[in-house]
Amino acid sequence: MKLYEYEAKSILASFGVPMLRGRLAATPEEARNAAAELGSPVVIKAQVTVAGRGKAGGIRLAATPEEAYRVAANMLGGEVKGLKVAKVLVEEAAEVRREMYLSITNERASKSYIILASPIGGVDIEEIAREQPDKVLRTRVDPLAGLRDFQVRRVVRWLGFEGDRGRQVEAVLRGMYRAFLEYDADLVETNPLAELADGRIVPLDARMIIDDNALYRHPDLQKAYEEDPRDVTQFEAAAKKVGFSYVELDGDIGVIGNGAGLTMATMDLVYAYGGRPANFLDIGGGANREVVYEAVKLLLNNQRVKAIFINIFGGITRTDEVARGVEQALREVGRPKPIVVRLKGTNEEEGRRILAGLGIEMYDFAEDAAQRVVRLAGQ
Amino acid sequence: MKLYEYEAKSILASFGVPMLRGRLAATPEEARNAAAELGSPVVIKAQVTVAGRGKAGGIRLAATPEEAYRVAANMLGGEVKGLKVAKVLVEEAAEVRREMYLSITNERASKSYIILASPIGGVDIEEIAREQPDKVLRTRVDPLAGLRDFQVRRVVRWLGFEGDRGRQVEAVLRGMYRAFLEYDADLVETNPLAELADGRIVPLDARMIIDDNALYRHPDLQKAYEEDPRDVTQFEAAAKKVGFSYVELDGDIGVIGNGAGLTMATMDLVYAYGGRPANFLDIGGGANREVVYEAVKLLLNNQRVKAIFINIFGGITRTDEVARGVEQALREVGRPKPIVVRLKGTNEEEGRRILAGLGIEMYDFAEDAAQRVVRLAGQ
Amino acid sequence: MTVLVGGDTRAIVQGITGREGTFHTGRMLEYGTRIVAGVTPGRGGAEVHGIPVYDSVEEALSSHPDANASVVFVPARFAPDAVYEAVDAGIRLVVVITEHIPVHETIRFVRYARYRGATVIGPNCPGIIAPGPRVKLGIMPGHVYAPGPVGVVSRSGTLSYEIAYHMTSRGIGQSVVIGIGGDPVPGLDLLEAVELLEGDADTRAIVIIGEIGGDAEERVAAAIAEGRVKKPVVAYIAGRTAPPGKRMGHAGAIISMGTGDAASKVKAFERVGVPVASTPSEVVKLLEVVL
Amino acid sequence: MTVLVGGDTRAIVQGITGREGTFHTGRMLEYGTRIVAGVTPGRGGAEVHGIPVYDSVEEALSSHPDANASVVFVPARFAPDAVYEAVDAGIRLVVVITEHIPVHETIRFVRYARYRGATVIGPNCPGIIAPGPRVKLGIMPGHVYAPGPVGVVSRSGTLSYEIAYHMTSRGIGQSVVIGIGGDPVPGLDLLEAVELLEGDADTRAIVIIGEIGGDAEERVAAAIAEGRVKKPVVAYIAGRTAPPGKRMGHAGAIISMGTGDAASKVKAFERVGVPVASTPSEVVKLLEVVL
Repeated sequence: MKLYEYEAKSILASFGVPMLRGRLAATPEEARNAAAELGSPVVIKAQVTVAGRGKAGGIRLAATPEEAYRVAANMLGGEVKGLKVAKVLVEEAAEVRREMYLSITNERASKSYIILASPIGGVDIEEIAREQPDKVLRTRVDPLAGLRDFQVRRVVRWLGFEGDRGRQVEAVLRGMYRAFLEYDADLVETNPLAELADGRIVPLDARMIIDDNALYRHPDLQKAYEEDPRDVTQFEAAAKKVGFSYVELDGDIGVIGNGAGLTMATMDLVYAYGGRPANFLDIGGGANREVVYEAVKLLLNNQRVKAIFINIFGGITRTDEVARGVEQALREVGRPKPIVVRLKGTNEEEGRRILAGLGIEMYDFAEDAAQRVVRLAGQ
Repeated sequence: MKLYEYEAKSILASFGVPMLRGRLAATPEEARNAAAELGSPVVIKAQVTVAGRGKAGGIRLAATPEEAYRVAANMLGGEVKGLKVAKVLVEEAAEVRREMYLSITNERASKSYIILASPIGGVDIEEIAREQPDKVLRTRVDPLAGLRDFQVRRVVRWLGFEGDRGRQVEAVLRGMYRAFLEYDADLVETNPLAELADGRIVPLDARMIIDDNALYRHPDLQKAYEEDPRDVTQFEAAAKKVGFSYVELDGDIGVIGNGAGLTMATMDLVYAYGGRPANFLDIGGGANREVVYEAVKLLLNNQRVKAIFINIFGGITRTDEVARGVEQALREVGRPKPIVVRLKGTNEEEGRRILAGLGIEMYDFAEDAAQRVVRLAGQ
Repeated sequence: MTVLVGGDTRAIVQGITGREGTFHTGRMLEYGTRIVAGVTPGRGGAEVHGIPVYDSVEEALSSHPDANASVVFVPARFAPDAVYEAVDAGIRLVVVITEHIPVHETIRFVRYARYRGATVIGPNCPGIIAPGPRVKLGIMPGHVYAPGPVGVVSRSGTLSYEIAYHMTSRGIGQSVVIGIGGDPVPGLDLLEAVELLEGDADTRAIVIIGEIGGDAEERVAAAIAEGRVKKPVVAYIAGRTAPPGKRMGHAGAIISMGTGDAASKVKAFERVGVPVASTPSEVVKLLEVVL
Repeated sequence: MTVLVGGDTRAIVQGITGREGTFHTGRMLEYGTRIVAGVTPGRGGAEVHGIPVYDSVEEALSSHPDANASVVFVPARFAPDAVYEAVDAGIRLVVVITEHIPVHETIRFVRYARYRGATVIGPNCPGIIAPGPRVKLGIMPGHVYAPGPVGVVSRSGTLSYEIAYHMTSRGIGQSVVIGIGGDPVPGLDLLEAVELLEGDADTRAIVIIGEIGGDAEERVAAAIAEGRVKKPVVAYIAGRTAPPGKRMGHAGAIISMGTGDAASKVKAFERVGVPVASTPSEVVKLLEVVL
């Protein structure tokens, strides 16, 4: 789950990270009042969970409360990089002396937490890492020992601070680390982290991504996510509720597989034979007929999908359950478009028997099935 | 630092351990009011940091508020096992179905935390361990992994609970563990931990010992300790402030050493030659003349001490500093009793020169010095 | 012992009384796996497929001191605790089938296991199977495997079944197949698994089934470049058509922060001379060349 | 390498710019110890006795990659962090002189060090000295030691100086003397130290200097009974006249909960045939018998 800037900043502030003064506004009036309260000029920032807002017009300066009203009126209800803007963050405009980068994330290779720090900020860390790799400090935190003082000192020194400002950077890092742990974050990032002309150290922007598997431990966030799934489409959110993984793509061949790798391989096969997948739909391990039924129904009802390719290799998944789910969906929706199935694995004979009874085309090899579905979709 | 029962219970309660209702009372009137408020009968418990209060008359039942007044009046200002009673804890009298034992402490051998649990309680754990060793469960907690659910389940099962009462025991254990960690405890013990007739699981008694080296992290406790050093004598508390370890014994030969082992060995030597040490006084590693001066002065002024044996082997400690401290004390107090010195190690020549100047008896071997001081004390 | 498992493997099943635990215990036993005990707190004294169930791993081990591996089917909220319990009791190989465990939990219990000298496979994985000694610790369909000289390591479950099926159909058996799981941080990672196969006398060639997300494949390629892997390797990478920024089913299958796309992995392998199949079945053809 | 230290020992000193750190760095250098760097955060660039000072262990090691040991003089509140820093940087032997570290902190960093393959001596200890190669990592007075065949392990600092002094005076030198420290939970404990000496080719006999508190001596006696220690052992136990319930200077020197009195330790040793000296100087007489 990606958090909005204002959510991330509110969490970080609760862990002692100093912040610019700011107010959330959902209407132009609120934005004007916020600007008046904070004292102009202010910065108006569209709350969307996508990087690169600035270049896309999602961050604007407003010199007066009236200008804040106009800027907010312009942003609210509009889109930034394809995402609706429902709220803006109105913040005091600060004079920035220097921009830095600081983040904490999970590192796959070391199987630990890692702090990335750079005295260069305001651009993507990938860009910094690519162009000035020697400016990026990587500090691994042992997950059992936790963040230690010597590591904090190392980061503070790397960013070029000591004394009072060093202590401010320390507060930022410790607050970020606590938020990272207590919110089960995949990422906590302040970019840029700014040294202001008045000596304050504050994040100008903040991002947090929460581990979806840990959302149950954070009921407030879970609720916020259910009310507003952010950059996830309605279709994707609905699929998640039913219990399968679904990602929309821009082609016309519906793809259903069991297991992420097999489903991706199925997409890749469709593409290799000249077709364009309309989606990624993984019914997951051990799916029952209900999930399959919902999955097939989703694609049957999707107008953009011209043909469906179901590719199942049963391990946990019992292929007879899959066949029964297909049967149920077809009974309910009818068969508005061709379906091609390839079924292998647990209870294969029974599964094939059921599908044969429905008159569905079946193949032994995924390649043959893929070729066939591409041909069917092209007709 | 040993906590009083009421302090330990207050800390445990703050971590969610269920408790009997109780009130602290410093006067008989307060005890009467507490009994009236709690509803009679009540139990009146002398607050002293020593085990075995019950047998020594420190725990009494009172059937009415008036009886509570009389019992408290009797206890308050009196002594239990040699310790003054300044406060009593007035608690609801509960009907106990079963008494158990539960504690968390640091285990030297495994270098980890250890939970001791026994379905038998109300007597010393040493006694249980000696007489029914198969009734004592020892569960080691990895200090980096922390207390895990499976360990909690193991303890709950061992004590013979499941269901609702199991969850109560779980709350007790988790609260004790959190208190153990957050208060840097050497020991957190509930003994007996009782199952009441009404189904509640509550500690009847609770003990906590806080690591003296961690007291600085608990300013409230540090303050309470400074105001009331509990079972430490005034002499011992004064010595600690100056910076040396001091323990009163019942003999008449004052012993000063540097390093705990050497000081104990010095006591043992005195004893081996027929003398009786009056104290253990370790000036510690790297002691300066000021500390030595205070130490020598303490023994010079102690009427019970008939002769003093100073045994120094210098590592961190510089023997010339020791000699100067002795010199300063003698200059100030005079020499009301004989002093025998054995000096070895860092800056030995200078130290010996100073002491020789004072006319102090010096020996090369501790054995000789010990024999001599025993003889001097006997004269 | 081939790699991690062998004829002396004696397994316990944690969460044996749950639906998946019971079902797959049956399949593992059918395959030939020596399962000596099951564990479900509160269900001690029961039996599942004739296997005795205990309340704790400690009790299971006191009755079955030869147990040296565990398969975990415990639900996500309780699975981390099950791993600590197994490691604490001295189990040296813990296979975690459970999906949806928070990554922070995994990072911690994987570290703890490593510090205690135990290996975790998974979470969110199909497990490990050795067709020679007929040991299956996991949920893969046993009938698609056959004994042979090829070690397989896979980030994807079903895709590994698929490829093993193709191999077996063409007469190429497997020394061991390890499904390391689809989470971002697997206990045993791709490189560690490949290194085990490199050191295994029964393995002549290695199949790596990768997918988008992270840089595990690139790290294997780097190890090959350094000469740390000398056996022939064939690879397949799923997700060539996956868009960036989207989790493709597996928590770990996401192209993010500029890393993890399939093209980079294919290129990394090809650069060190590892042929990369463009379809699952092509893996077999490439294998026939190197064997 | 005798035990833990030897000719290839290259040490750093953490907290080198403090009073004790500076003083003892001088004494260690005089003795012959190869100290390659010092560390004090914020004092990087300074020099102490000609030794360069760095802001962090990491920086010290990047300039002195041969450093393999550390001596910690950092004040108690910061000493645990210094240990994590040393271990994290790859130092394999950390000698913690610092006193008054909370036991919980020690338990954690000692466990961390063990999991990372490092050994901690201390805290609250005099350190380790090997008179043969002239390596001293600690605060003991170097002039009382001489090379020889006897390994000494002590819970007490000054008492070990005293006994080494008696030994040297009578011509009995030491292979290595390890002061494990007076805290309740020492990094390297009495038994572990004895086992190291048992395995050391340069050590012919072992002196154990124990004291009241805990059951470390009893555990050594048990190991002797099991035949795990075969070399001749001579012991001394301080605190025969100590009362129960009182901490005798050392945090670990307390008879509590019915364990830790001197009589029990003396009895445990005598039961397994280890002679126990009744005075420090008698240790030498007993040694002369067994050597």
